[in-house]
Amino acid sequence: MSSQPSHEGFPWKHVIGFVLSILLTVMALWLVFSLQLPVSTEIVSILVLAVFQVLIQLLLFMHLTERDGPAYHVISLIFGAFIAFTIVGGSIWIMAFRSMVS
Amino acid sequence: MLHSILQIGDKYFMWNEGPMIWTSDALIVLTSLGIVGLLTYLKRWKWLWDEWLTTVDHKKIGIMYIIAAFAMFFRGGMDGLIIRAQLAIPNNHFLTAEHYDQVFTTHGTIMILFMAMPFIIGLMNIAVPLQIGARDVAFPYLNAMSFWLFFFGALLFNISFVIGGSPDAGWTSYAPIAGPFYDPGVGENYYLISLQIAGIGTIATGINFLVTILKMRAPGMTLMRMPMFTWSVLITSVIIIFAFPVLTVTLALLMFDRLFGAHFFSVTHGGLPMMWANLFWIWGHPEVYIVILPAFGVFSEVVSTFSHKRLFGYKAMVVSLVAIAILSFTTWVHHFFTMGAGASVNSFFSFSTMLIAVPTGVKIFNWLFTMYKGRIEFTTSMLWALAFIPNFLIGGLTGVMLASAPADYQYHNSYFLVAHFHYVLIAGTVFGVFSGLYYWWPKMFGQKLNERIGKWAFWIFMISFNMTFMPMYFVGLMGMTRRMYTYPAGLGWGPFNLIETIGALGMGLGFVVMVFDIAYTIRHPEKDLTGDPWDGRTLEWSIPSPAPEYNFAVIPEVKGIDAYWMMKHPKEQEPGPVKAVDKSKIRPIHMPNNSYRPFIISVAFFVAGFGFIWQWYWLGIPGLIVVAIGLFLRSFEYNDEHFISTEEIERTEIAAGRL
Amino acid sequence: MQFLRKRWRSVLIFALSTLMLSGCGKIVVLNPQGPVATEELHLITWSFGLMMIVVVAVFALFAFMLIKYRAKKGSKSDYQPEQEGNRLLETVWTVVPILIIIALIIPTIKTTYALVKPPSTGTPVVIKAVSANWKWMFQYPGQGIETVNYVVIPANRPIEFQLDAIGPMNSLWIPALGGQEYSMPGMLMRLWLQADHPGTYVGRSANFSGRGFVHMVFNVIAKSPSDYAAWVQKVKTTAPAMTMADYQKLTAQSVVSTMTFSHYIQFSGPRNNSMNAMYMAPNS
Amino acid sequence: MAVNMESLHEPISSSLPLEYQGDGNLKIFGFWVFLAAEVVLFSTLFAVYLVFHGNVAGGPTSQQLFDIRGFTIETFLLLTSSFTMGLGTYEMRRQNTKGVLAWVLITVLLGLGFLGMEISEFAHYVSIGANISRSAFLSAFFVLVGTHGSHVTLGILWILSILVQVMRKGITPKTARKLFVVGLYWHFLDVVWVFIFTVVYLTGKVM
Repeated sequence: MSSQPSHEGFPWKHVIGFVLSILLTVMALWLVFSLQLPVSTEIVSILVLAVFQVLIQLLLFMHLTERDGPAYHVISLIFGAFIAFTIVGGSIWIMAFRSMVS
Repeated sequence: MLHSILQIGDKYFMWNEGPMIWTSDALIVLTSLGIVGLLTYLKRWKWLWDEWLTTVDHKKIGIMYIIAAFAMFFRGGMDGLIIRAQLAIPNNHFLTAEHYDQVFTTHGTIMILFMAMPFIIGLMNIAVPLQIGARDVAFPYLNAMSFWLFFFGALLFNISFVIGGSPDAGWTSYAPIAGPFYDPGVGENYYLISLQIAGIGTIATGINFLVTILKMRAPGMTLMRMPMFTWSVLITSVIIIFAFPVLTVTLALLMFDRLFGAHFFSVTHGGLPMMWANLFWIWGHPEVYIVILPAFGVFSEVVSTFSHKRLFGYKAMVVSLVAIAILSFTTWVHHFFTMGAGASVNSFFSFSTMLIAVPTGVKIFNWLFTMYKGRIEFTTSMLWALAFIPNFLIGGLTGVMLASAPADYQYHNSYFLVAHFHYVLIAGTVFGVFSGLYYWWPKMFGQKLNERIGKWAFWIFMISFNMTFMPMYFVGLMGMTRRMYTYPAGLGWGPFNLIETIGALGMGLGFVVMVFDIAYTIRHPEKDLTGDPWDGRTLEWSIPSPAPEYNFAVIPEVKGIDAYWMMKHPKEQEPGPVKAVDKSKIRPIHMPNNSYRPFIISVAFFVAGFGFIWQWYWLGIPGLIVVAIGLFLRSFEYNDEHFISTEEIERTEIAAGRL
Repeated sequence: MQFLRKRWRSVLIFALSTLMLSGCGKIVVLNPQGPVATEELHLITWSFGLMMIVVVAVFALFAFMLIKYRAKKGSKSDYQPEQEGNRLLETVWTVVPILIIIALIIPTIKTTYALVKPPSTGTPVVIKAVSANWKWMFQYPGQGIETVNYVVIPANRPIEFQLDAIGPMNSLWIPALGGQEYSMPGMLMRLWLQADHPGTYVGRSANFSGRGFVHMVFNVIAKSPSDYAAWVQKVKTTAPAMTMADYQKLTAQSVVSTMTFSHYIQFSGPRNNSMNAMYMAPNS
Repeated sequence: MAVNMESLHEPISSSLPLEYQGDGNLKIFGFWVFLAAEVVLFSTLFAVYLVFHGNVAGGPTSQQLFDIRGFTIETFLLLTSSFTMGLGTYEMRRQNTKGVLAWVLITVLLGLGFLGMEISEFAHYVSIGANISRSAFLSAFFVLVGTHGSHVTLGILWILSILVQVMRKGITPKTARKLFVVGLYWHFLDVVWVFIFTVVYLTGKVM
């Protein structure tokens, strides 16, 4: 039901999370500034890295898996992400045109 | 001296605008003096403060929401009548364009945000904790905050009428007409900031009810055993939580344009006015479902109760609620099909809009079949629910017609559209809250509203409603657009508009009769001693009317859908005395303390908002600092609960005849 | 019973008034004068017909339930308080609406795509329609002329309205010829319309744009090709050219009557929020 | 929380840490929901930024404006502060008040460092004329990044007020819950920053 964190010892979870988050950031910087990739590839790959960053924060730092009863908070985050995607994607799609007459 | 007073009067109180303002000023002063005088005369100040202004009890907060909603219904209704008076005949110049623009703006804003929303939230407050067998909402203190933020937001919006001038860019407040260049006065600031304050309260309400419903149900009440009103509130809360932040941002962006020179919606420096429409409707469309879904919930309860039968197709009802909630976030472009976002965009959003008709249709048929093989009792509450079905159907189906983008090119912004959304919002939301009011009134006050007067109010209102809005469909197809302050003769619009105005007067009369019903009931109460005047099905009817502070002396055990109906009609054992409370199970109860702070913090918000509206930062910033201090003090508060002793519970329950 | 009688009566009134009123021809949307409005009307009547299926079904069921199952004293028959639902029925009223929607969305999408193209094969006339603070200006780039608060078009030829705005948004709506499109500052929009025969039709702004919004009404005068050519020639030779004073009058917030110019001053550059910038940016 | 009392709330699984006891469970869940609402709030700001990104109106573009060194340091400061906040929660669960104080104070300092850098970045932009009124792009930039910055400011004040409470009361179910919640808030701000880093700064540099 819940992932009971260890009350003793070394905070491995946090250290691993921190190292990973630094690594992911460095990777993103490297991807953008050292690799000569097409812009769209760059953007897609740094977005993927950002999603991993989020997962690290949620799982290793924010104790997302702890809960009492059903994981309603996870459902609400997922729904939030869906709405976020709709708003960002929808707005870009709708506002993409600047003029109907070229 | 006199001259400078008059100058100030002209600048801030618009005394130069004539008798309408003077009358309003006089009425406001007299009413305020009257209230203050009455409270002093009756020595009710302490009572008001202790019992109401500082309360955190969801039932009292609900009642205050409904009182405020009634007041706003009156204000918005007056606006509506003024609009109709102006349009009664062609070439009428009873109002100037400036005044007409203000009146339709406040009419729309007040009706949606300060009437429909609080009425709905009021019913939520009254019924939901009782329906799920809880002692209060999850965060009672936050609940009081929500109410007072709404209240002072509404107050702020309303004072614009006499201090500085009302907003006049329509309730949709499209840029650039609402931007700093075309609308430089304070009116639009009132709109932005009062909605912002009320909106914060609404988000808090959404979170509060989501947590309440998901986490505080009585044992045994699984999600699929919840009453349908509770389900609708759960889904509504979800929509609030995910739609209102968009409004928060949208209002803030226009505020940045107006107060700090940003360029989001201006035409220069790369701003895009259309972006306002886009953002506004990302919130605005779900908002429609926020005010309609709880009404659907009320109808489900009322139709089932007065057909004395289970709700037909419970699961389908739940699934369609969820479907409507998700779809409501994917249809917003149908409000601006005519802004040329392209054939692919319009086609997609036509389709997603039409899809909403499917779950809504499922609900309509399920309500109809709830009556099938039932025993329909025509109470006032039921009449409102029944009238909803055909009237809302007309609104809903014209909605499907509007969803077809190319057809919408001919309907858009015409009176056809005006007719459509009034059919949806009045036949849906207003009929719904009236139905809920008659239904839950006994639970709120321990007495039934007078049925005979109530039925008169219903028939007058319902028939007048059709008289007002049915002709609008035709006049729209004749080319009349919304927000015209006057129109020429010879286009054939005149007779229709006259009928509409007469209908509007009838709706006003219906409202007056309903208020009379309430006054009559207070004078000649018909006490409900059973706590269950309608042979109800859900848990709120299992406790005394009005409900005691702690709601349930002993938290009930739920065994299925319609928990109280099952207790009254047990399958196996012989019927026991269901109303009695098991004395051995009574324990002391933890309840939250009253607090003056939500009221004070909201007053500070009001002051801060007023400061920002006038760009008086010397007032606005200290106001916000007081808000912050209030929040920090709250954080340092540790003893905010008290006990109700077993003896006191027993005394209360004995008085209610439960022990 | 009283309730029921009221419902039937309102249905009857609805039907009668529809017939009566469409007869007298004032319902302009239902009397299209061009191919675009006709196409839109087809969609409107088709959707109305589909919706009437639902209206009839629901009203009939509604009446049936109210008559049959109202509570009567003493009668206990036919009462099933524990009935939960019926899978077959529920499937029916899920599937039928889906079918109705499919029947509506297909022509909707077809028309949506059709309306972004010229309504006929004739040579299009380009007219730039600019809304500017409570007036409509119609510029004919091909002819170099401009009219204010009225527009003359040749019948039977597709008209390409290019919609532009100075100041607030408006919406160009000529219901007899077809649906509307917004005119928005900084976004050039396009609306195809066409008139079937010579005649005069009313157009107006459908989107609120401030105090003078109600005055944004104009006549659309459709002429036969020869009359149209003669009119253009007449404007070119007899109408005055636009002066800087006219230009400033037109861009300021004002309500004006109809005007005609044989030559116009083009608005250009990023359309400014500031009036001053607007006055100063002509590029003729 | 006294046993045997009928409280407003259901008792919860005892396997959960201290901060979930009493009504902590409700409040923590409520806060998650609030964060979900914040996701929508920020996504709206991101949508606005992305739509306006190219609308520079002749003013500076993102490519000209952004300074790689600056935003990289800001990112590392905030990532580290999220880590130290996590350690604060970790120590809290070990009932180590001193450890909590130490790590959370470091978090506050890192947060202040981040804030200082952001303010100087903004001040620099304004000093070269790239202010909120310059273009729709800059309006969107300042409001998006500024909203995050004001959240950070609020977060710092909030953390400090809870630190005072922990010092006064020790680690009780209530203070533990408050610390845990403010921790969630802080980590969430890091999440938002990751997207600002990616979508605003990195993308702004290549597009």
